[in-house]
Amino acid sequence: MVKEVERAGIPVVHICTVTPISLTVGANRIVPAIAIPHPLGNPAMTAQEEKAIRRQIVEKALDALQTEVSGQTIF
Amino acid sequence: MKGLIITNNPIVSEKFGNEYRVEYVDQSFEDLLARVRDFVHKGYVILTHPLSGSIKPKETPYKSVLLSEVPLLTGVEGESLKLIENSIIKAKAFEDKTNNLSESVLNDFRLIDLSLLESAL
Amino acid sequence: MRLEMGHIHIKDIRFSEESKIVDGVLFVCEDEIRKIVLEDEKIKSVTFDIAKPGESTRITPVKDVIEPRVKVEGRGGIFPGVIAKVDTVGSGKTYALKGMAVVTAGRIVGFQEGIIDMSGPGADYTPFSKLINFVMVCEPEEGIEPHHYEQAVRLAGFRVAVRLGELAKELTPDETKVYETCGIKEGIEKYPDLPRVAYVHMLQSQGLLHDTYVYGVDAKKSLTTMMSPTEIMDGAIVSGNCVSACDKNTTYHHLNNPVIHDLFEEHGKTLNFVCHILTNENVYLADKMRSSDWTAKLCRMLDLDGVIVSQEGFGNPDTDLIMNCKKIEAEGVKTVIITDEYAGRDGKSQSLADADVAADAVVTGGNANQLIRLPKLDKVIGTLDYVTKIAGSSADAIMDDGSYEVELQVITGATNEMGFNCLSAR
Amino acid sequence: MGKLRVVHYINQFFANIGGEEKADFPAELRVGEVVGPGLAFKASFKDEAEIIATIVCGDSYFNENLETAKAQILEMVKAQNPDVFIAGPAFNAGRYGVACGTVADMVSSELGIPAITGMYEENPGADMFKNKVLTIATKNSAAGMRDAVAKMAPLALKLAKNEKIGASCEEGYMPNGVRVNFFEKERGSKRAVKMLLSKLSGKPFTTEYPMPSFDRVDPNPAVKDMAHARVALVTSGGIVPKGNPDHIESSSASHYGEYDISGVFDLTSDTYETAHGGYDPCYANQDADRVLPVDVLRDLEKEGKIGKLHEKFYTTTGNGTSVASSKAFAAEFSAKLKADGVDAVILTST
Repeated sequence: MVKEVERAGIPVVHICTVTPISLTVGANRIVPAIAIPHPLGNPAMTAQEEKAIRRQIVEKALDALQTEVSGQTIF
Repeated sequence: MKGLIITNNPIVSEKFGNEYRVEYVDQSFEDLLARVRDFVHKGYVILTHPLSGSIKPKETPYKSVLLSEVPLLTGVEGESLKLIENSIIKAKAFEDKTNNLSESVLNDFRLIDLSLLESAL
Repeated sequence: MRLEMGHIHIKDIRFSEESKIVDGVLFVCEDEIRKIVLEDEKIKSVTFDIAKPGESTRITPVKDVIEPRVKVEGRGGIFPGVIAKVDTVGSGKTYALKGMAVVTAGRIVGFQEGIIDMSGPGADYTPFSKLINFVMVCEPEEGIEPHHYEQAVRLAGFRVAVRLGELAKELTPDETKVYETCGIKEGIEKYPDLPRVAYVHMLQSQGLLHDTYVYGVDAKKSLTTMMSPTEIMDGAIVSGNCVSACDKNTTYHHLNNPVIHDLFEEHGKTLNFVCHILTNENVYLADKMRSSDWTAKLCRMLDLDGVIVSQEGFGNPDTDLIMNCKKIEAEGVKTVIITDEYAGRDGKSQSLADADVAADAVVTGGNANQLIRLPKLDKVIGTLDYVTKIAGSSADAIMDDGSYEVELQVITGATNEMGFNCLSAR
Repeated sequence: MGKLRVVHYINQFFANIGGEEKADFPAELRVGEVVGPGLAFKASFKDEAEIIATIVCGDSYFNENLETAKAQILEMVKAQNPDVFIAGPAFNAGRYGVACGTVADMVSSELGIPAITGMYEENPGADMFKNKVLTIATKNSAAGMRDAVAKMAPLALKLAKNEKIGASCEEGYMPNGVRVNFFEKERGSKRAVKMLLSKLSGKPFTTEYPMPSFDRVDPNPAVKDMAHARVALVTSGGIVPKGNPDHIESSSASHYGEYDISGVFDLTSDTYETAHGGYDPCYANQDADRVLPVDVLRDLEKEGKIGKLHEKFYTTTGNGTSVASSKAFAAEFSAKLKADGVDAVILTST
């Protein structure tokens, strides 16, 4: 899916757990997520800690969108 | 414990119940693979091929898979996830032929599934 | 190693009081052969029958297909370590009874594998419809455990094939072909500018009903090894695999391995056929890593330029096949892999359970899920009550006119993964 | 029965009306006329089939008035009710190829009339339509007309007579992902030896099963001014409003969801859930922000770190959904995002 968004001319960052899967799927900007059932959260943490982690990941994703890349890059 | 066995084969859980940690699920072939995937999502590594044996998925209802004893601390292991996802896709391509199998046929399928797992233990 | 292979063409098979071969006709004494089979008390009874190409006859369930051969000169005997004693075979002179086969049939395990139709649409999809088949249908003794009974039928088949082969010991072959390979150094000196090529032969090795034996040794217990390409012609490899009829290698396939034959055709002309590498397809993933690492290491140590890799079976071996291909190519050795496909009845599913960009040269034996309608035939050798249970057929497979709509995977040898047939797919 | 009835679609160039300067020629139905390449088809059909009408349409007219042109052509074909519809061959003409693929796909999917086309494999229309419409591989220029018609005509007749279609290399159409069995002249091992010898000597060879290739797409330039950028959320994690109103399937999804989150600042367990069948759903059902980070993006929006969180998000279940359909979903909603002026997308997947 990520390739079609890129093909439409919109910069896209792929937040996913297993980078090899997204590498084969062809994403250019990749931000590793925490775990498959909860990519941007960790139920073992308190709500505040969890939101802080989520913010970190989203901010890294926004950084990735603002970084020039020439090919598949993991941030 | 030397590893985690996920199986829907009663004679596997009987035989290895104490030697290995056995997660017995009374579910179909495909649901069993989904269960294995849940464990892979928790970081467990797959040790035996989920499509072991040339008897086709859903021709035999039984499947046993050996996983690592403990999950990786670093999260999901890429190869295991690729392996289980591909196995699930492959299993989907087959018709379910496990209804109205006689007890003797089911017994033979249980035996073969046990032997396939044993060849790895 | 140098092996002279004599072909004796069998035109007909008939029952008679005395087993002998006269002018290409094989006469078989049923009682003598029955004694050989029943040497093993695990087999309660055996019936014999003969099926000829074009007859309205169906053989099912088929366990193995074996070509009778006999060692006339040179070390060892046919099926070393299984029937004959252990010795290095593959040299001297051997005769083979061509145009016929011994077929073992009968219930081994609850479901059953394999159909050979001697006529009709099903005949086009199995090489064995072109042979005169001497069929032995066995029945197990009560309470025999499948492991032991499978072995009993397997060995009985080999004993019969060896006995029939011996009948040709004094004959002169209709045709002779010589196969010769040389040592590594000698080969380099003799063919300095020919590409060095080997055959990587993956053997099914996953457990009960899924095993292959090399000189009697269960392949799953061995690391990758190699042998001279002529050894297999004397039965160094036998099949204990009777699952997934379409892509299992019967003993007949091993004896007449097509990759070895076609590489020999080019040996000394366009390539230097260096050796026959054997590797397995175990269930345990660490074994897969070890075996594929070892295979790639061997290819590098032998300074090969290219290999042909063939697999056997479904799903699990796809992982080994891709591992072997990837690692051999990474050693700078070019590969061509042979496989079949399970692309679903509509041909739209993912054909293999694994993939890699390194596998850019693939030969395919066809889609085993393709549906085919097998008409009702007059005669059945074996038993029919399992046919709807055979892999690939569903309960509604029996049509009102008695014909079956089944997948190709129920036909013995239909999508062979050594490239034995012409069936393919695109 | 009488001759098989064929309708043929060509552009302004092949109808000898003109080149690019005449590309705005509107769709026109010429009943009973055989035009341009139609003559070659007629010769090949002899008395088995006849072209009962030719539809001529300029490439610009078609592409710039897509919906109206498609509707007009659909009506024309419907009225003629042919046994088979032939579009092209388009060779290497990009817009003509896309037009041929579009009309052929439309005719077969909406009217159930078998349709084929033909073009050069590098024509942009090929990749778009070869998996939907039988597309004969032609040479890259009209010089290949004879060869193209020689392959298209027999295949068209087979389709019209509902005969079994052979494998791609037998019938000459581009591999379309559907594996079809057939018998080669040589056995597999012989073919393998020949293939190895070609590969070793660097000669070209054709693999019999191309590995599913992972085509690459070049990255877009970075976002310059995030503080004023419109950022949209997309997920294959299957997050949907509570109750899964559009019934997105837990696996092998047949469609995607588009949902409005204007005014939504946090996804809670009683407003959002996951439809995804490929992972343990309890965590996402407890707090869907764990898959679709709406709460954090609203904060960032308030703090002016991003310009705007786009009010619509797109979702499907990535579990088992075939590559082709997820590609189609994404192509569709990406066009919508582009039209809505979205500057960047965050795509989360499980």
